[in-house]
Amino acid sequence: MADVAVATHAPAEHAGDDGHGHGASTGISNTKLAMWLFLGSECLLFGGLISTYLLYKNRIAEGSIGPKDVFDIPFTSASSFVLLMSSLTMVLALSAIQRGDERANRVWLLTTAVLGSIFIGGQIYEFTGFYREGLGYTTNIFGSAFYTLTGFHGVHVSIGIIMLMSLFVRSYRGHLHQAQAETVEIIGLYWHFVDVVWIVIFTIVYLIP
Amino acid sequence: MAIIEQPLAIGTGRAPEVRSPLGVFARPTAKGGWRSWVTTVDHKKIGIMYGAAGLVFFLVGGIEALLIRIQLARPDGSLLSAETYNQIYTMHGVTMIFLVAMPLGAAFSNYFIPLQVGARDVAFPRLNAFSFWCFLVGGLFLSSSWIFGGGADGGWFAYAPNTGVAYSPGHGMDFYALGLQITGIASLVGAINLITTVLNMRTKGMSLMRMPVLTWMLLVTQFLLLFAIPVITVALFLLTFDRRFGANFFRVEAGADPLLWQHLFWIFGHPEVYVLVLPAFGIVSEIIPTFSRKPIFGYSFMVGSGIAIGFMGWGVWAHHMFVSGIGPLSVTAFSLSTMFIAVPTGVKILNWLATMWGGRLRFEVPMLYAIAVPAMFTIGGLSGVTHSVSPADTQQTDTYYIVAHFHYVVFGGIIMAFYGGFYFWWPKIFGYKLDSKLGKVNFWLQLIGMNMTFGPMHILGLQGMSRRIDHYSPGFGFEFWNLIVSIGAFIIALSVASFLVNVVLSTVRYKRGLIPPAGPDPWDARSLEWMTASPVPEHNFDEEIEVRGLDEFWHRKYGYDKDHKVVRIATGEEVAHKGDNKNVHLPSPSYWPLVVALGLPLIGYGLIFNLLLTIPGAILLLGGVYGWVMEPPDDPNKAHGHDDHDDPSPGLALASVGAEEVGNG
Amino acid sequence: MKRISSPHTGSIGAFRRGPRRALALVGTLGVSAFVTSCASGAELDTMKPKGPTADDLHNLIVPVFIVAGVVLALVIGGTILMIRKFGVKEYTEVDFPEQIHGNTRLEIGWTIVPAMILAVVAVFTVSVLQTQNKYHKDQALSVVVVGQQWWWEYRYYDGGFDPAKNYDLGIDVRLNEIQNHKGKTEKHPVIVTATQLVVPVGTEIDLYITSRDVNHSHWIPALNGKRDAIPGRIQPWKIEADDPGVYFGQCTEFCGLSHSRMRMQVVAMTDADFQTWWAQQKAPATATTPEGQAWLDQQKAITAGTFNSKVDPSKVLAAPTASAADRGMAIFRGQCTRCHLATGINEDIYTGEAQQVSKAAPNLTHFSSRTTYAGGIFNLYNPDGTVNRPQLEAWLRNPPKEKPAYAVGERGMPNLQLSEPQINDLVEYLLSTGTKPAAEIITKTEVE
Amino acid sequence: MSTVSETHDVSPAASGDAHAGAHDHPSDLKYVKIAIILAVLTAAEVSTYTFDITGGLLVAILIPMMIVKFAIVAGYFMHLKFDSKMFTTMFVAGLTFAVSVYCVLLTIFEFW
Amino acid sequence: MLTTSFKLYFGMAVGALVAAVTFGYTTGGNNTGPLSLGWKGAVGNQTGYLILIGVAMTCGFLGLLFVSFRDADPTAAAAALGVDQPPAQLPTQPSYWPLIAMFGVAALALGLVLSSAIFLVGVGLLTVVAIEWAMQAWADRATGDPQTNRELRDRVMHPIEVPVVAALAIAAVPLGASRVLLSSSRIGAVWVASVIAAVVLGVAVLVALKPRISKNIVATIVLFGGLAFIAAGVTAAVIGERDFEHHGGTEHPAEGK
Ligand code: HEA
Ligand code: HEA
Ligand code: HEC
Ligand code: CUA
Ligand SMILES: [Cu+2]
Repeated sequence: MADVAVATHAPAEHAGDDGHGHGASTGISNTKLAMWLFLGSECLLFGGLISTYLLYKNRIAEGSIGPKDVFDIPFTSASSFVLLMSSLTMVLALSAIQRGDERANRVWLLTTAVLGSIFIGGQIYEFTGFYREGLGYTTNIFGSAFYTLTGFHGVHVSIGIIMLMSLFVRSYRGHLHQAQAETVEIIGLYWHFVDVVWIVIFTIVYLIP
Repeated sequence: MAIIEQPLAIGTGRAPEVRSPLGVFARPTAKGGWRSWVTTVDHKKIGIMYGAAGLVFFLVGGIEALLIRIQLARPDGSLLSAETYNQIYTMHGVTMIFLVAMPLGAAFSNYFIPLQVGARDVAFPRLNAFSFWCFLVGGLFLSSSWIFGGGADGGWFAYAPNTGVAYSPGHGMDFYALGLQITGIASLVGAINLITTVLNMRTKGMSLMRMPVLTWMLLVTQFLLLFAIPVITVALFLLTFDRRFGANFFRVEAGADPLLWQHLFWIFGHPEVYVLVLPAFGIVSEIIPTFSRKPIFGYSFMVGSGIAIGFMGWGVWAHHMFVSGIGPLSVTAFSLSTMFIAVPTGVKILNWLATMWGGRLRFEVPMLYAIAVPAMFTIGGLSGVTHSVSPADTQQTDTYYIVAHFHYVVFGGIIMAFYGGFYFWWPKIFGYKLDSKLGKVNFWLQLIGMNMTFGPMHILGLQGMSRRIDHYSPGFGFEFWNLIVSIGAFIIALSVASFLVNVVLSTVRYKRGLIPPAGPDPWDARSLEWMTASPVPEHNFDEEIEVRGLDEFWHRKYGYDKDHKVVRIATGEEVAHKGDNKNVHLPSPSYWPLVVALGLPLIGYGLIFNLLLTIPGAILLLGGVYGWVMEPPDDPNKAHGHDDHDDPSPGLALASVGAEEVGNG
Repeated sequence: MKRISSPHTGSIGAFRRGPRRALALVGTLGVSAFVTSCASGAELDTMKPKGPTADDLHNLIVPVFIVAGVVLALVIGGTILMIRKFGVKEYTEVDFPEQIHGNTRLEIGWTIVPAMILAVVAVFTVSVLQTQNKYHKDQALSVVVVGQQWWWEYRYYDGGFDPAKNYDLGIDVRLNEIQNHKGKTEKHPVIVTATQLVVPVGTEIDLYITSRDVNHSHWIPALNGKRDAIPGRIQPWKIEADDPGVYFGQCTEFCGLSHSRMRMQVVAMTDADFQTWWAQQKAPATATTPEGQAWLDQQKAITAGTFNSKVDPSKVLAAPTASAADRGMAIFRGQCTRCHLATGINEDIYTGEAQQVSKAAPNLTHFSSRTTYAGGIFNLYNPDGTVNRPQLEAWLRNPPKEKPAYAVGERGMPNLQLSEPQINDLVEYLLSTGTKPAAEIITKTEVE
Repeated sequence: MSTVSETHDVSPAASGDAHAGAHDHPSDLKYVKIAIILAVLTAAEVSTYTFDITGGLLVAILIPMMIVKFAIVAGYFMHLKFDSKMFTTMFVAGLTFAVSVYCVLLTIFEFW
Repeated sequence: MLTTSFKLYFGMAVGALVAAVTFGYTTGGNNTGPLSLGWKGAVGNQTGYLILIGVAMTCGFLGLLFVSFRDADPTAAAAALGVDQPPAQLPTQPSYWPLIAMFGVAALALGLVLSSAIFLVGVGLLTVVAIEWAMQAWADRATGDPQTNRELRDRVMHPIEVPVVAALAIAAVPLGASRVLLSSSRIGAVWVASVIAAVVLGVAVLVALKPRISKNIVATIVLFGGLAFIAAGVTAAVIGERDFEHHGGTEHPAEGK
């Protein structure tokens, strides 16, 4: 494994000022590498939940409530769009802070959080609707698997929203500057991952019956 | 008891000079005493704590093993009721694997990875501390099941539906599921930390192929953990939701398939055993060259085979399910893949032997262990290969033949390697050698005891003795060998006792000045951790080491003359750093990792007993994380450099944000 | 390569003093190990195959053991060789061995050679795997094996059972609607027995193994490997015995409290004996005296509604009192029907929903035709052919004391608080339910 | 580790624009265009719902689209395309293990 | 070392405790019930026992409180610190917590009469007030420097405040949105979600592209948006959910239906 050559940004003496690790042998940032490693492991988490769902979704009794009874594809498509757009706003937030524009950064961070919250609102709506239609968590095996999978995703989104809002609050108080752009980047990575997982869930769970 | 502890100056808007007015909320600065241990972020202290905890749990698991053996020494044993026996053997397995083998591996990882790559600490020191505390509270939580209604009793791999709430109505399995979730977080976080450390914090000139074999093995281990822990996380969540919230994941009446649990568990479970054994392989790869006065034979093959094992380990899990009914096609596939995993492992064994070939072998205590490990592990490995012959496994599985296999690889491969590591690195960690006569007693008792305990288990298994039976009836032919096995177990117990005696005696003697300090390099070793004072000073190395090749330390001591014979250039003492550089800035201690970790078992107890308990747990967790993130990077008075972003928080990385707050130098 | 000193002292010195001695010691141990393992009393021994499949397995694994043994000998021998040849007491300043870093060809060699060895093993493995998983088309003799906490049930069908074509609601754990019964015909067992799987010798018996509650594993070491009993799944397996006899088994998947007490036996008989057994088992049980039979018939008529007890109360027969067995039968009908079925005695009031978590208790129609009971841990008959009454009485008196079961939920047989006269009668009744097995089966059931 | 010197300062030039020069950032407009592409792809995926496609054909259409969307978000929004290969390696490793292991799992369960 | 009021309240606490235990045994307690708060045995008359224990705990708490704050007595504080003069302190800073506390008490009272939801709101408000007011009070007296006090208070409270405030601030959005969606028709919900998202996005683009819009205007927009979510949510909640067709499975009718 060859060491990756990356342009250094500052004189060797302080090759760590811009958030990169000390004497980083690969020249990449510690925290960013850590986040990517974490996202790699999250693939296995969601993979397991998705596999469980796929295995169980059709193992319900003849008359029991199933996917085709409850899914509302038009609505889920709309909320997928919302989440997708939130990824765009996230990356706009990052690019803003990277060029030092703290105001735009705040605008886009807040927008991302709000769009994500709309997505969560949509999930709450969907789940409540399914529940009223008779699909509870313990109703059957499809219910358990479905709610667990989408619930885990929703919790991930919610945690992301809280982190985004925390960033927003810090920025509002004047503590989030261009030098801390990497922090925004890392939370952005998490957010995009959550979106990417939704891309997979939406296709496999909703669109492919 | 007053909250106001000191007179405070009336200032003019700047943070006061004195540290303590911020009271308990400043970065702790304790240098010694229990506080320095509780707030430490030093990888060495954390490594020592992992080791100590692992050893204590080893005694716990060992006592559980001895109870098993007393029960099984005679037919129709009546020491333990069936209910108690099931709890004892389950907790023995769980304790030994999760609370002994993994933390002991973590102990070596934590202590030696930074040293062997020439770094000052790991990439995320507070995260490192959090890993340890998380593991400790998880282990205590799991063990607390004994007082809260009985230990887990479903076997260490907890097959559903037996572990569902219908068939295991007590709390034991809840403690199992939640406790392992907590320790799983510790391992995952530690893996991220150590991978980043190895990749990013190697010293100058240390390319990946110049790292010691131990570091390589530990790196592969961390990757295995990184990817395997999420899978058991899923499995444990599904089990917890079934048990606590009435989900249907393992309710066959609702259409569930019990094999789902088996698959999810073993997808984690098989990489897990390689997680356990690779550190041991690494340790042996360090000891044998040192005491053979030769470099490791075939470094690239050693590294490559470790990586190969890491990869191939993912494709063999269903060899634990040969009789579960996965279908002949799957059985064939997994049978073949399992057989071939013997190939890279064999390379390692043979390379170790080849390292010894032509060397000058000195039989110090670590070397005794390091020599025993290939032999004992091979016994276990070969019985493993016999398991991979799946038709034969239909006779062997769930008998003591399997117990024999894995105890040979685990005890002979892992525990003995760890003991070798203890003896080898004790002088480096604590400054003095453990007594070698007692060490030899320890070794021989252990070797004889182990073979006496686990050898006959092969016979018992082939004679048909099933696993997990709380008693066996007379007349089946199990009496004789069970008695031998039980006697052997007590011989191992004696060996463990001798180790403890050795530790105590040697420490006492050292404190009284009866044994000399070991110096930086008592064994004439090869890798970087020996290149600094013993015990290792807090800052590790006095100055950055520039590495020009594998076994850098060795090459600074020895060179070649014109006849290509080895000649000494310098002594170990001369090359090793003195450890007296006081100007190296160190990551500051912190108590937030402990605070965050404490939230987890509260949530656990809450989920089991009363949901209201989860609220303080969640507050500790949430508040702890934010407190961690917003913690000032350092003592506000001490001048510091650009170390603010050394200690980012778990995932939030706002430390640099927090750093701006309090007076930056 | 000079040895600096040749110490024959110290712990490692033992190996040098007498490598022959060490080898001799090890060899003796190994031989004695094998010898002792051949001792009698090895009913569950996997190395004594008594059926063709077990034979195949044995023939596969012995060479593998030998190969493994050779490899082990090489490794241990190599280790001892290293110790002997290259050990030194002390290092001198200048004594360094040649600093060999590796030998790529050698390493490739010992990568390839084990791979080849394993490839050969693999070929044999796959071939035996095929045979182990091949089943006869002839389903005439297929038995459904059902495991539950903590005993085994065996169900025989006329014409055999094929999960691809038949279903049996009595073994369905999953919601009946989930199970895909489309295109399958329902089948009822003609013989339901427990703990002892009776088979004719020399015939391959197809087993379909499932469970009613948790995972179990069905294993008769002398005849074949084991196969897990997983609820919701019906797994095919097979068994064949070469000679008549009793072959012991043990549940080998942890299934809860009394996993150690979940045993079974395969009783292999000649064809003729098997036919006799079949006929005996198929026949429903009857009362021992005409008085009892009349009472029984009337009870059944009451259940069926063909006899109305209110019309003429004087015609209602009293429960039999003369014969102890019949008294026991009446008690049985009253107390045991909520769990046990005995065809001919209480099939009219038995609902098929035993009040057990697993919904089943052993079928007692011909209880005394079996030599072991309660999960195969108790022998019904002494070696000399007499009945082991005390044990049976103890069982009825307080089953949880004899065999641990959970206090929570109906698992295992509960303590029914029977009085001594009741127990006595029940024992008589149980002993009258079936034909006593052949003497040699009784003796072979003894474990010793 | 080198001993710490006191004379450091975080020069603004060391990050920000100099960053932009060393790394290749897409511009904001480019990001918006990428988002539009993603939206179009999603619309295409959703449109399959209106047509009556089932089974293998549906899978053959949707899965590649899903993979493309995944790659676009990972490559551009998550910046993998422009960053050190190490990140891609780590993430792809996890992804590969996940996909392989779970596909094998589903195969054993005869899911397909 | 121990202040006067501590001694008083501690004494009262001990007295109440003894009374409680005696009361417990004399009214029919057994085993160690009265001693173990009813864990291992009965406590006799539960009401009386509860009252006495409650008194004991309250007095104990007050005692601890007073000893921590040295009875708010300067001489005692100085004695504890071992100095002649107690440290200077600024007068107490203005605070709006008492006002919020008033709302909390009102909600509590109203809730007892009207609905449990309002009661819970009151409880929540009072909990928040208790914590925040107490922290402010402590911080006010920590040093004589308001800036330091503020930093101290922030250091302690931010780990909880930041995530909680962030969560609460944004909570209006999912809750409001989901209520509105639940009242809409099936197709209406799709439109509602899309429109809300489009509006949010549109506003964001506008604000981002026009850096000259002042901070106050932006803050007003945000606040207005938040209020809109809350208002819409409350309205929709009052209107109620649309009818969901039950498809079999478990019965989960909407509340109030
Ligand atoms: C340290 C942990 C560890 C290690 C390293 C291994 C290594 C191996 N294991 Fe083991 N295993 C366990 C721990 C471990 N195992 C545990 C804990 C269980 C039981 C879990 C439970 O049920 O509770 C288990 C169970 C287990 C089973 C399931 C048995 C059953 O339940 O039915 C199987 C089946 O294939 C198996 C196989 C193997 C193989 C082929 C190897 C190989 O990696 C071994 C390779 C090594 C060698 C082969 C020796 C050295 C090689 C040479 C000298 C070269 C020449 C060799 C040849 C030519 C063959 N193991
Ligand atoms: C790291 C793994 C590890 C280790 C080291 C061991 C060590 C031992 N194991 Fe264990 N074992 C497992 C992992 C391990 N085991 C697992 C995973 C299972 C399967 C569980 C399952 O089926 O679910 C198992 C199961 C298992 C069984 C089968 C139980 C059954 O199937 O019913 C048995 C039976 O003998 C056994 C025995 C032993 C013995 C005698 C030791 C000995 O090596 C122990 C050594 C003894 C000591 C260490 C004692 C020292 C203590 C003192 C001297 C105390 C006094 C001192 C003080 C208090 C100061 N083990
Ligand atoms: C609530 C259920 C229940 C009731 C009632 C019950 N049994 Fe049982 N019985 C069982 C179960 C379950 C077993 C299997 C126990 C085991 O082996 O683990 C069993 C086993 C037996 C056996 C051993 C059968 C064999 O072949 O292994 C006998 C004999 C027996 N019961 C007799 C009786 C009699 C007689 C009565 C009534 C007086 C009775 N049982 C009532 C549940 C019940
Ligand atoms: Cu049935 Cu073990
Ligand atoms: Cu394995």
